[in-house]
Amino acid sequence: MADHWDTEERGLTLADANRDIMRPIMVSSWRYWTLLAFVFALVVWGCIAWAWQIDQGLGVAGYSHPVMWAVYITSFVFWVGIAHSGTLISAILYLFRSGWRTTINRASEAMTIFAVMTAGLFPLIHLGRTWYFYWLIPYPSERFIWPNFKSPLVWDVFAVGTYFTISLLFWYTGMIPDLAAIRDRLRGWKSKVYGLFSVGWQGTVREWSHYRRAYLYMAAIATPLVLSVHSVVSWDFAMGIVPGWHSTIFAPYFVAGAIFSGMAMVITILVPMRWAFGLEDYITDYHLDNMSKLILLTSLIVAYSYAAEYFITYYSADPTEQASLFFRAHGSFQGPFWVMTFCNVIVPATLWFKKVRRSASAAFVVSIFVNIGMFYERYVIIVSSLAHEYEPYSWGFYRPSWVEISIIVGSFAWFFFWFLLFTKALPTISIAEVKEHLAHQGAHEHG
Amino acid sequence: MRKATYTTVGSVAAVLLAVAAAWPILHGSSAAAREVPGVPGAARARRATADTGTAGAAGAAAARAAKTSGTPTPASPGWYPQPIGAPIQGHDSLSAAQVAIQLAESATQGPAQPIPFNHHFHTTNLKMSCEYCHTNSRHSEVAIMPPLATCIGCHRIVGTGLAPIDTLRAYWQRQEPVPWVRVYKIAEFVQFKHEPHLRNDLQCQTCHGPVQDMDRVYEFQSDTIPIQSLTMGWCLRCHRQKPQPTDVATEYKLVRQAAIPANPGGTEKPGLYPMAISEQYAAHRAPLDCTTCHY
Amino acid sequence: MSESSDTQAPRPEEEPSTGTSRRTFLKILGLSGAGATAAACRPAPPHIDQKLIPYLVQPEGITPGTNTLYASLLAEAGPEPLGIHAWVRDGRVLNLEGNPDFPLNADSMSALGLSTLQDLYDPDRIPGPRQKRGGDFQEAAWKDGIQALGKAVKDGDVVLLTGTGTGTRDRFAAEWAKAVGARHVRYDTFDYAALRRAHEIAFGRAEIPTYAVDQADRIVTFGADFLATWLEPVTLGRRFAHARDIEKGRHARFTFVGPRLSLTGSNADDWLPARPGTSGPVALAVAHVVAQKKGGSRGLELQGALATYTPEWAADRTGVAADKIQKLGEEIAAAERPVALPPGPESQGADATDACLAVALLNYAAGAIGTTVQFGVGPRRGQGATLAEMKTLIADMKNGKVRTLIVAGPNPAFTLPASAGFAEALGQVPTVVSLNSHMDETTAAAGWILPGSHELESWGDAEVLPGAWALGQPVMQPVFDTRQREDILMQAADAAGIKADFGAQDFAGYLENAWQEKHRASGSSQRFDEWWFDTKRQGGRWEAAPGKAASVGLSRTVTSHSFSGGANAPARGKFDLVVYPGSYLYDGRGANRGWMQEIPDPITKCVWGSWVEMHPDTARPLGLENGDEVEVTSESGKVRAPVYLYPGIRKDAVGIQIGQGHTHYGRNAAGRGVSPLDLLPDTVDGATGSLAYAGVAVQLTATGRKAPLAKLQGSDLDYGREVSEIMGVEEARKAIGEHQVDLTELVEAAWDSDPMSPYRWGMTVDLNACTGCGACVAGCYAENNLAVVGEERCAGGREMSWIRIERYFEATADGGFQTTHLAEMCQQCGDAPCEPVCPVYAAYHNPEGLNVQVYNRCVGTRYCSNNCPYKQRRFNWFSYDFPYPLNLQLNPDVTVRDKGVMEKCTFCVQRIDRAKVQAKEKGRLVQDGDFQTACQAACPTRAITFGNLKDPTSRVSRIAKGARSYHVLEELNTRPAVTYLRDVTHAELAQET
Amino acid sequence: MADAANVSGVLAHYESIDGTRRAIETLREAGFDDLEVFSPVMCPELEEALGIYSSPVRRWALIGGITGFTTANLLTIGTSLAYPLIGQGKPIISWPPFIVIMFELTILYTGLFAMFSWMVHAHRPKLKLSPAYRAVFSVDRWGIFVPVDARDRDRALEKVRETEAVEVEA
Repeated sequence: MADHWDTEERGLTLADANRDIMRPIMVSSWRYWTLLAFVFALVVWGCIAWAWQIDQGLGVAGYSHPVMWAVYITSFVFWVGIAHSGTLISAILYLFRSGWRTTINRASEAMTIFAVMTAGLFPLIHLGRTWYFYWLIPYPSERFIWPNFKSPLVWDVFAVGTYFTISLLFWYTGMIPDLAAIRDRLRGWKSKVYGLFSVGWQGTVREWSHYRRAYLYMAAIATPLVLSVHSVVSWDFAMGIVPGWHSTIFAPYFVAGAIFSGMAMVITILVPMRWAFGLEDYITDYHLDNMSKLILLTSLIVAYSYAAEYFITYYSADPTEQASLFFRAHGSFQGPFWVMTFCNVIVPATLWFKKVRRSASAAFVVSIFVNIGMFYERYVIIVSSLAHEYEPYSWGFYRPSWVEISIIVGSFAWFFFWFLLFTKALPTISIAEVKEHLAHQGAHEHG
Repeated sequence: MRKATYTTVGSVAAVLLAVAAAWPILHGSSAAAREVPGVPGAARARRATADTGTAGAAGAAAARAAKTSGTPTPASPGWYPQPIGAPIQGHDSLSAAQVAIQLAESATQGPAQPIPFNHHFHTTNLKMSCEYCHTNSRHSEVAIMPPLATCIGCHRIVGTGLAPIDTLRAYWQRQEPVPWVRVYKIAEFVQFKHEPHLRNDLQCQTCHGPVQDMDRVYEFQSDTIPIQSLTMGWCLRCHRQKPQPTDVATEYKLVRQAAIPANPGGTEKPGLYPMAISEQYAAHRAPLDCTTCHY
Repeated sequence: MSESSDTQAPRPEEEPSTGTSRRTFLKILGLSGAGATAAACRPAPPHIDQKLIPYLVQPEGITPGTNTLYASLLAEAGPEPLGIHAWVRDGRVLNLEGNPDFPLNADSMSALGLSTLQDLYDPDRIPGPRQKRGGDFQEAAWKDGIQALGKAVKDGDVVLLTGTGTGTRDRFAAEWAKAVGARHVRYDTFDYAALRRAHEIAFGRAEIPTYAVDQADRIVTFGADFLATWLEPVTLGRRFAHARDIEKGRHARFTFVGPRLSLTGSNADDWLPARPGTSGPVALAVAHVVAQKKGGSRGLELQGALATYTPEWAADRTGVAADKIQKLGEEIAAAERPVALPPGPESQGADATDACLAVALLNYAAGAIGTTVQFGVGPRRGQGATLAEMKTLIADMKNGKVRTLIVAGPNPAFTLPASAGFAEALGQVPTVVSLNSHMDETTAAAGWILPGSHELESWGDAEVLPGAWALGQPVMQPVFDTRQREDILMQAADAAGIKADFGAQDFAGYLENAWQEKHRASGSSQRFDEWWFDTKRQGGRWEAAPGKAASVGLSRTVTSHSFSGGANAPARGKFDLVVYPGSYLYDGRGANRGWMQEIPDPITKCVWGSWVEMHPDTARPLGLENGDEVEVTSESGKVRAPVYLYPGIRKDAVGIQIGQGHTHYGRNAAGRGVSPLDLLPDTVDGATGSLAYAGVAVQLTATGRKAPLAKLQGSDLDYGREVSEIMGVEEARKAIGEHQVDLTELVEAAWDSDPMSPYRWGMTVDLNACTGCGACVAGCYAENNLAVVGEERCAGGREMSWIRIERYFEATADGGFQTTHLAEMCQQCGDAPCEPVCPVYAAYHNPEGLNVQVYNRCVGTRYCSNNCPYKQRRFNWFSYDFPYPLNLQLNPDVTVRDKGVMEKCTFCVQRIDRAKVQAKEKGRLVQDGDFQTACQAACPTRAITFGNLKDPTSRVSRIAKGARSYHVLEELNTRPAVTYLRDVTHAELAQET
Repeated sequence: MADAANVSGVLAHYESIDGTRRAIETLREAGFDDLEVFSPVMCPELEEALGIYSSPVRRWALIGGITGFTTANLLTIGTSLAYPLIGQGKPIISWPPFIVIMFELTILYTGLFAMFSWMVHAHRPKLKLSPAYRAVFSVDRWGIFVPVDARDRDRALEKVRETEAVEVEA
């Protein structure tokens, strides 16, 4: 087993890279289209559920009086979290010059974009009067009334908006040389379309020089951005006085959690992808190994945060806080709590073993667990805290309704729908960067 | 060398962008104007010419005249509350030609009523005051439509043989109220009260326009307020004109000071403010508070 | 003109709508408050939205768009007559407030009283005359109905069944019956025959004395739920609060004797859990002790008679420890002005008279007669037929002695125990004509329905105190095509061709004649019309009310009276059944009023249903939890309902509330819950023949099913979280004694309200005065257009009430508990967590210190609710509708909220706004007494005070700085504008850990 | 070759970065400074060889940052003053929450400026490609195009032949 990306052994050439990575775009199978159709059907079902909810009012969801936020906000946080690994891999690892990002950054960036697109839906779905969502956006009106910039929800609008824009630009910029390559490979109208998006890239050294800088700076700003976004999201809760939310540990805790879940989702997506498109030469066990290590690390941070939360509460001797966290582990929401602990703390511990890290299937299974665990984490934080607040009179319970479940399913479908389109239309691995890697290797041989 | 150019270009760009972003905030009106389809004044002149052949020419002329002559400017807004005794805006100040325009267009604007009641005739010719019929306006939140008895009071004798009057009498004989068609409709979530406005010496015309020169009442759209009438911004245009006790910055300072109960016994203590200020407050501060209209 | 306008044509000063038809002035809505009838952001119905319908002739004294107050009377609302001021706008009654001149409830109301609004605007009222053809009711014309009734009257054997009354309506009924040769039967669900009889035996006065609880320094009730359903709850509640006004240094210790802690019991300091139907023996034993200890002439009189009834004698019969009885007796003997109240219906057994007599003797021995128990000055109350008398009627009905039964008011088919067989008997009567306004069980069995008007649409009066008369005038045109009951009877008499001279064309005239006599009697110098006008203005005449109580002596026969030992203990495995009238449903008449169904029961905090109360220690061994369905079986019947665990009931007893289990009566009532009356045998009190509610043994079997039980309170304990606070009476006295009110700093921090503002609206709630009756909640429902959402949604925690009364149990040292009732509304925090989190400024702090909620700006993120530690914000999960005519009651000053919008209490900001406009007209600031919030206006015990915290002279600013004051969840530093005053108890509290 | 006709210069193909770099050096020594070099991958070496050391993109990024920051300031403060409403006693202009907005907008504008500035300086977007461009340059070949007129053509050719060009079009 190589502890690096053994391209020589595999005897990859620049031309191979072009050919292999473009294969999905060039050839297509009926399997792909059936899968796409199925996913699309689920999206439609989700939309129907949402339409019903808008028509009837939010009552068709399972909310109760104390629990005013539930699975919608859970999913929002979950998807924003997923979105993080993409930019992390592409930006931070780029700055750290970690070569192994090369083959996974494109897919994970794509995942980021689609995850944000999914996350962005949920605040709208969750609004009581969705049709007035634009009141959260600063626009001049005859009323002289503007959004309240002191509200964390408005911070969200800006944070998520910025994050989406920057990720999109970053992703697109990285893709331009590849688009050019595809343009040159194709003929006819397709070539024209790709040509359009490749902004007439012809890879002169002058182009490369400006491009390189721009890419570098975007990486540089995306790095603080990626850390800020989930901090802002976490402040939606930390700024509240709800026992179980009001904690300073939230920002780092959430960021770690985000990377944790994000990496897991990358594996969840890459393993089937590399199998389906035969990209074993590019996404090797060595890459999986590295990703698994990151998951292991973040899992430890998350585990620490859980412990810290309980310790702080114990140490603060605040009865309501203590009651809330006791309720979390032993109250009506203990099920989700223990699922969360199992999936996020116990299961990832298996990654201590190299065997597990190196086996695609094992890593895949672990990643699935982590995804589930992280969804439950947000669910537990949001719902159980709200259900057990200050006033004993209004302690309550929550159970999601069919509408909520349909919409959640629909949202997952929506995410995969876009990702499937991506795998079909765009290079799932950055050709240019792979070739850069190969070329320089070549150079070393010569020199 | 090139460095210099970049920096200059950049800073210029920065300032431009920033100002662009801030523009709507600093000039709410310009933004607001965008929300109004067309400029009412212009539209009005056009209609006048279009609809009434000869009066149209006069109308256009008058419109031009109006531009030059007494059209109030935002600096000294004509629609701003006037002291008692001042001539009702538009009543004496409007030229005959302007009145002509008014009448011409009012004949076509606004909904048809079950009885073609003529405000122009009753107020301008008969010099009747608005409150003669809309008696409630000073005592209640609603100005009320006059009870049929009020009309009959005169028209038992006056105006026999006129078709509209006969319709009116018919209603009275049937002991059936006249189903007037609503012209002004404020949103249900706005709690509007007539009485405070009249008590603060607003003229009816301030909001309802030159009703005295309307054959048929229509929803008035002021030229000087480039905002759809009966919208929040339209109200705010007056309410924001009201003298405020302090500008926001100092108000905010006051809040902070008062937060610390400095010099005990002094009047700076929270809650214990000289009533004088409070009275002034009571008189002026309220109109910008959301709860003035929304609850 | 609609049918309704040919009812009695009223005068301007009574009726805002002269000459216009009902439909017309409904349209006047369009003029004033379309706002109310249409939800935010939703277009109103066109006829309201697009048209402006003026009056034909504007009546003098009416200003459209402003409220006009009319004094009137509610005689059938609940247990007591209530003097009211009706708020009428544009011809619609919007709200009710107490009439301050009225000698009983004065300026306060009861929840039941307020909810008559929903009775008036009930969509299920019978809209016009109906005739039963082929099993169901068909529309019919008035004249046919009158003809039919006239014919029936002519045929004879007529029984006129009315409620009891003390006024002209009752007199008329009697006179009419005499004129047409009919039999007149008066019937009320709860007759007080035993009480009357007992006092006849004891003092030779067959009357209900008035209990001057306010004078007392030691109170004990042997079961009477006098704060909710017994005699005059509002009045007695006021007196009770007065007797326990700790700020004035008074705090009469209060003991409750009975199997189940009712609302009254929950306010008691001590509880002697006597078995159902055995409070008599307890009273005897206590009297025994008092007679021993107190001695004196009265004591000696009784010692002999009571010699055998020792505490030990009572102990084994009643399940109350002898030493407790002894202690109670000694305390009463030691007290200066003690008062003992008799058993109420729930504890009245087959020996009801004996029990009442025992209490009477106790009062006598304790020297209460003449001081705290007064004769000849009390509220008058008509005497209705007892069960025994009803049974004779039923018998007559069965064997065809009754050819026509005219029901005008009561609903015996529901309120009599099923075993009495009234329902079957109804079937035997050839002609049943109902004049009731609702499709109740009795009416449903009628052949003709000639719907009588609601009392707010009718004339009436009542002699509330001897010689003091209250007048009830119609405050609006009938909502439906109904007529004054008496008019129907009159017209029927005419139709029958009976030449009866009532001295007037209609009842209005008849009543005016009656008042003309009073005018003569009063010897007033005024001309009658002036006098009559003033009477209508003030709602009656009270000058003639007697000042001092009649003096009474003990009758000789008492000493030889032999008392029963009370009901027997139930056999093993059986339970005593406690049947009690509902605080909100009373005898079932509240069951179709959405408010009464949706305001949680003051004790169980359950809504929209029935439940079987059991002690946890009894239920748990049987494996029963809240919501487990059980079948309760007695010899006379069986019912199924979910179990409710309540530590305030005896371990060997189960409790079921009267009021649910209707088969008819409308959408909210029909088919909901069960009626315990189905379990009662028709046993009666030997001495009087009135129904014995207590002393029934029942069997319990779990069905193994879960039954819906919508309990709104999450936890019964507040875990010492500074939510509800209670303190010992000595501690309180000490604190109040030492306390100095410091007004130098009226509001904690400037941004509580704008420093430039003269106002910071604030409220205080005195938990010691608050009895938990829930009148404030009903008041809020009436004022603020709160939606009624129904059982399922309540169960999902989606009720819309802006005030809730939190009922917490505080442990006491002796292992028992004290109940605190905490009326909680939005706290209007100065440092409100809900405000900054709103992304669109829908929630913000207004310059006068209110946490404003701008409904039309709200987008529904619900963050504010999450961030509200008091959980006082309510979200519109759906668009709730107000089916016609309920929408006529909507307050035009308050926006009706649409789906997706957050709403909450804003201290009745609409009233604040009006008050400010009026004050500005006067050129001054708003002062105390300019207006009241709806909850404050309703509160019987004046527990709520509202005003301007920045005004050093306002009551609220002083009370808020009082010794007992605290803020709920103070440690969060939200600086609420609502200050609570700690509850005070004589019981020794356990140390909170 | 056929398409060499419309190329007024010499185009050489290479198969490795080093080869290309050495070729560039040779050509520049020979005084051919205005070279157009095509590369399938990003390689800083060639930039050095061509003497490109800096790019104005970084200044644009900075300017963008400044713009975003200013905008955020004006937006938050301006709107708060436009209709001052107090919540939880927080000052009308309270910095801590506004800083979040400022941060986000700064990042946003920096990104946008960086993106568009590189395009502007690389004279992109363009639909028409340079006549010297060959599809292989996006696969695995490097290309150097020496734009020369007929006079220098031979000299250029001969210089190019000295390099490791695998294919020469002239």
